[in-house]
Amino acid sequence: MQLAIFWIFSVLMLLFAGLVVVMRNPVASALSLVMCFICLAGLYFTLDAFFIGIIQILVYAGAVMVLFLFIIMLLNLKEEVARRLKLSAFFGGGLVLCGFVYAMVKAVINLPEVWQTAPKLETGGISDVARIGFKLFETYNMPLQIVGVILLVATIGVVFLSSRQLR
Amino acid sequence: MDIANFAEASATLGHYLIVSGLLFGIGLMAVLLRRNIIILFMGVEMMLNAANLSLVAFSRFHPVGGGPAVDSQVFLFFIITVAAAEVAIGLAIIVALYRAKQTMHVEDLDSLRF
Amino acid sequence: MNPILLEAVLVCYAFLLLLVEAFNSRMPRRYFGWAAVVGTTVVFFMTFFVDSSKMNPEAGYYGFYAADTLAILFKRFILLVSVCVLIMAIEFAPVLVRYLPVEKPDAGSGEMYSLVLFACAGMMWMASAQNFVMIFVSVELVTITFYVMVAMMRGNRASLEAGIKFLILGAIATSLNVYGIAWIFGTLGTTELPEIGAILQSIDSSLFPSLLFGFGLIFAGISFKVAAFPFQFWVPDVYQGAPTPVTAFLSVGSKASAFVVLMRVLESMLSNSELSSKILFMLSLVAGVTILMGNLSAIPQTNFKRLLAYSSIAHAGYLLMGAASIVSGNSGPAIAYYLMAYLISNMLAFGVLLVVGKSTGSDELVHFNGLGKKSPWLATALTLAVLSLAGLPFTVGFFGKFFIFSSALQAQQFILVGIGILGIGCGFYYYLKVIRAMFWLPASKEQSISSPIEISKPYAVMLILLSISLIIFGVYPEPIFNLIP
Amino acid sequence: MSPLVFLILLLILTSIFCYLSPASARRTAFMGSALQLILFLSLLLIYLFRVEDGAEVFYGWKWELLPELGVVMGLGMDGFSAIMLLLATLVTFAAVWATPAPERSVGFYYGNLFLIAAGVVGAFASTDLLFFYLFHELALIPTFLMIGIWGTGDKHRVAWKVTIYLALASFVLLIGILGLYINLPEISRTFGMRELVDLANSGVLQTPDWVFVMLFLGFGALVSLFPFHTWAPGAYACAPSSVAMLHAGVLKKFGLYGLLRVVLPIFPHEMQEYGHVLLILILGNIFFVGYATMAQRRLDWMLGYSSVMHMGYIFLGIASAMVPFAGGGGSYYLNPLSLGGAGILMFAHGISIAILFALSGQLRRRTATLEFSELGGMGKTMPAFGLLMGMGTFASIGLPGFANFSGELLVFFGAFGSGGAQFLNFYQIATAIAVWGVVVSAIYGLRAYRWTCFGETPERWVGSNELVDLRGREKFAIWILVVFSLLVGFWPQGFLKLLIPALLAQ
Repeated sequence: MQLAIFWIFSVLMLLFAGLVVVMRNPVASALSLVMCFICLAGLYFTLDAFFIGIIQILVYAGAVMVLFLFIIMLLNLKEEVARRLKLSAFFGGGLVLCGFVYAMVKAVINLPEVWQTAPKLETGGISDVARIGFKLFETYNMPLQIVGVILLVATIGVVFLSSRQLR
Repeated sequence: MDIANFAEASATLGHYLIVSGLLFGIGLMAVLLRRNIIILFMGVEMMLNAANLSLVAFSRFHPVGGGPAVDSQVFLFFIITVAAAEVAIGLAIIVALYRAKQTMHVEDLDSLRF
Repeated sequence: MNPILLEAVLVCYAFLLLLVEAFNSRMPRRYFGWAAVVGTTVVFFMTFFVDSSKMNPEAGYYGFYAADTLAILFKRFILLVSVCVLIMAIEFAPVLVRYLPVEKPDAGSGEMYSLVLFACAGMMWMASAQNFVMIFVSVELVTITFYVMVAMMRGNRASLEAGIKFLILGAIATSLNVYGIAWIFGTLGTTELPEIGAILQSIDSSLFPSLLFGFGLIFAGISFKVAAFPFQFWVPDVYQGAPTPVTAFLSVGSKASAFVVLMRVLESMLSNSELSSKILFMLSLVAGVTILMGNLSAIPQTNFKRLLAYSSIAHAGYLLMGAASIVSGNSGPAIAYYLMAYLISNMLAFGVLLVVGKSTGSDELVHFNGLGKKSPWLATALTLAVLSLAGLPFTVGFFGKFFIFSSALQAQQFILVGIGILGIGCGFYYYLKVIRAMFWLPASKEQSISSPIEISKPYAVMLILLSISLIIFGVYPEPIFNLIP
Repeated sequence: MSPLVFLILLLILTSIFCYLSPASARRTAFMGSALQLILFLSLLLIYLFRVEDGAEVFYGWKWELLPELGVVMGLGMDGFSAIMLLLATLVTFAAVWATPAPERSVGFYYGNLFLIAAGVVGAFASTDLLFFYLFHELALIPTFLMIGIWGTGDKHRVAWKVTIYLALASFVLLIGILGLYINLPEISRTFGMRELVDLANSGVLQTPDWVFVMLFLGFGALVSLFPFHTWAPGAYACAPSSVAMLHAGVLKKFGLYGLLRVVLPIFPHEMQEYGHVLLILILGNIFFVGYATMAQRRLDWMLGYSSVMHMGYIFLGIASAMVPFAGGGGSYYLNPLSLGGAGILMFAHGISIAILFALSGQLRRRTATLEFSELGGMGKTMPAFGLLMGMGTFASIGLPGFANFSGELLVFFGAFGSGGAQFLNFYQIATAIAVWGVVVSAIYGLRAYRWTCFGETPERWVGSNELVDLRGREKFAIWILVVFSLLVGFWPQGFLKLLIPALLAQ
């Protein structure tokens, strides 16, 4: 059953990911990406990472992609004029991709116990929100502070770059 | 294949890793082939999410103390946050560029040539 | 004093500046620049009083933060770079403001100073990062700050385009880095570098493909930061388009902190000789290609900023050559020394470039024609800078090359040394082009009319200090060398 | 502190003063060059009175820059370096006193000139291989600037070529030096020349072949050994005469000095092994370049080529300095005749080429051309010029009485006896061929002298007042050079007493 769900979600996810690349209209691409991320959240659920899955839907599919759509609408981007695909880019890209997939598959099949199903979890009733929260605010306190600074810098940057008139 | 077996069957680590690798590859293709800056961004987002999928899969298949390895899930939080910040900055620059130049195409970025 | 306070003080100070700047729109923005200089200098002196035994492992460090001598050395280094960059930014502010939609003549330059401070804090965290998570977040802090700073002149197309290019390639590098970290974590179950080193000592060789995959991706991400071969192509465009102080910061500070990360990652890998020999082979390949690429493409350049960009790629190649000879045992100090030399000479070069560019409105090499006549002091400073970059004796750059090449020879990297010699030959060609422009060629018509270049006093003091230290450490390298662990 | 430090500092300070105050630069340069010559001559006298023979290192001084790495700035003077320093200070003096000052940027001109001089003096005063190298490099950029700004003819291309060539060659050399350094065990790392030789003799320093190749290629290219000589003639022809004097006269001896001081004693086997190759290259230097010299139709180019050609004789002395013992067994001894000859010839060639370049510079200023076809009869209009030109030419082609003669003679004797007991061995054949080079140089030297100083004065200058004779101070400076050449020519044993012990002491 889990395998079936895995297949459904992953095939859908890859399909929508492919559509992002193929679609000419940016709005269609963005909507495909939303679907792709929702399927990805489904994959997280099959991995028992429910909190992460919810966050994925909220932050990515909800916030980030809305930002994308918002910008696309704001700039009133039309369907892309079909530009001639550079053959060199195509083959170069294909070569890079093949190399990457080869290295990745080689790395995967050499991992030990890679084709075994997941072990049973015994969480003892602690929800993963609690576990992640404790980890985040205790052990990972320092990176968390730095991430706070990152958000601050990003805010300054966005305000600076897009405010109409600087004071 | 009988029903009981089907109900029992579940995906392995290898399945997840290959799927995440393919997602990464599709993202890479988007970056390499498309010329629209916004689509390039979407490709990068796919690549980051592929990394996230690998992280979650690893955390589930190498449990620590009975539960999934939470370290990687915490790391995933950082990645999502950073990605969001990057998107915000990126879209701000794109809007500024669009105001200045009315283009969304990498090929039109040509003022820097020697 | 607890070393963790350094970054905390810096970030809080930057935040304070930002607040005052936001709520006090009457104060001239220049003052914030000087305030930032003072703050950075204070933190620089604070580094001499840190005591790493004061660190409390429970209070949120957990193996994220190292305050060893290497980290402290690089923190000082980065602070010095930031001071120079801030002074340059103050000088550059009028040019920056020209490209901004502003209400008042100097509005909008204030954010620059606090962003420099944030980037500086990020680099200092990078120098201390001991865990892949920490590396990731600190690198991202620096990168995201740079996205903003590169695109800062938002009325200038070149700057925006540079921002876009930097952003997209940087995002790709980030995702490669993250994917690599995910694989290392999945294979070894930890992200702490010392622990990884311990695990690698006794590891089964069947794990090598996945480890190599992971490390390869991580190195690809780092090579973006140091401007090395597979990810070097953003460098010329971004350097040319970005505001000059940001370019200087990018070429020195960002590169230096990325090299600390590289050294730490390499160090943790060295414990497994088989794995490290594979990675070092990869690294020497990258180093060789980077040296050739940087030097050969610098030859036809006519824009001085672009030339410096390619030369910075070339220098990344020499530094990687040092990293690839890490088995010789003394390449760590060699890299550190080289970076110091690079700091002094590159800052001097960008410093002169900034004022010449400001007064002529262009960074083209043609505008340096006749500088030797027009302002001999600036010409002398720039001559010293490019000679030091070329590695001529009695400048600090010579000892940098000296240490790097001797460690490479000791590690038996003969092919790499041969490529290095070739690169240095090319280097002489394009660095001499600058000297030729200043002293041989007469100034063009429009040039000779314009008045001599004016620079503010503090800026001149900075240039003089840099020039003097360039010569003094070129003759007497011991003071710098003693700082290096 | 050693007085040699003051000598170098004097030159550097003069240079800085010239840069800073262009108005009085000319006066500063005259004073500085005279002072450094006087200072060095007195140092030399003290040295002669105080030491037994040339082997002793006097005025030794060390500044430990990076003691744990063995990077030390060592200065000192033994017999060999004393002679090279004498050459350097003499030529520096003449380069300032006997050449015309430029019309514009006088301060910059003299500043650069003294920087070159400081590099030259510093190099020969170093007892330490690294600083020997570093001081030599000091001259690189001033040369580039001076040829490019004040040169003549195709100056930009030439300046470009010579600088890239020399920079690359010196970097190859640096790799060779580093090769010596890193092959030492960590505790005894040093760059001291004598220490390196001692360590090599005691077997501590084991070097692979590439170190020898790098050092040899580096030094060889800097001295313009045959296939790597193409940078030299043009550089000397196009450079302002003062730079040509310093560069051809003194700076080029840097490579020979290094070969004699370091390469020869550390790599006796390799020198012997590659000796045959070297001999062929030397014959290329003497004949190939010799014929090219004969084909020149301009005085400056002819002088440039001749200076490359004369390097062949000095190289012959170096190549034949290692003699295998008659009993065999792979051991060698140093041939004092060849060594002494090479040393004397280095001095002699430096003096004679400096005289000729000084005179050609003076001539160029008066006539604005150095084409032989447009010259002639200068000896009649400018008698002092003619006399000195004759002296220089005779010295250069090795007439008896001048230093070059004694040097060449010693080199030929030494080389002839170097091949061992076998009759008509390779060395003897090579020497027999090389002797004919003297004829070649006599042909072009005397021909050039005739074309310049004798015959009809071309119509343009008949009755013109441009051809004024040399001024007093110019004559004085050149005569000093001539006197020293004659001194060595008539009394070589005095110099050999300094030279040979210093070279054998290693």
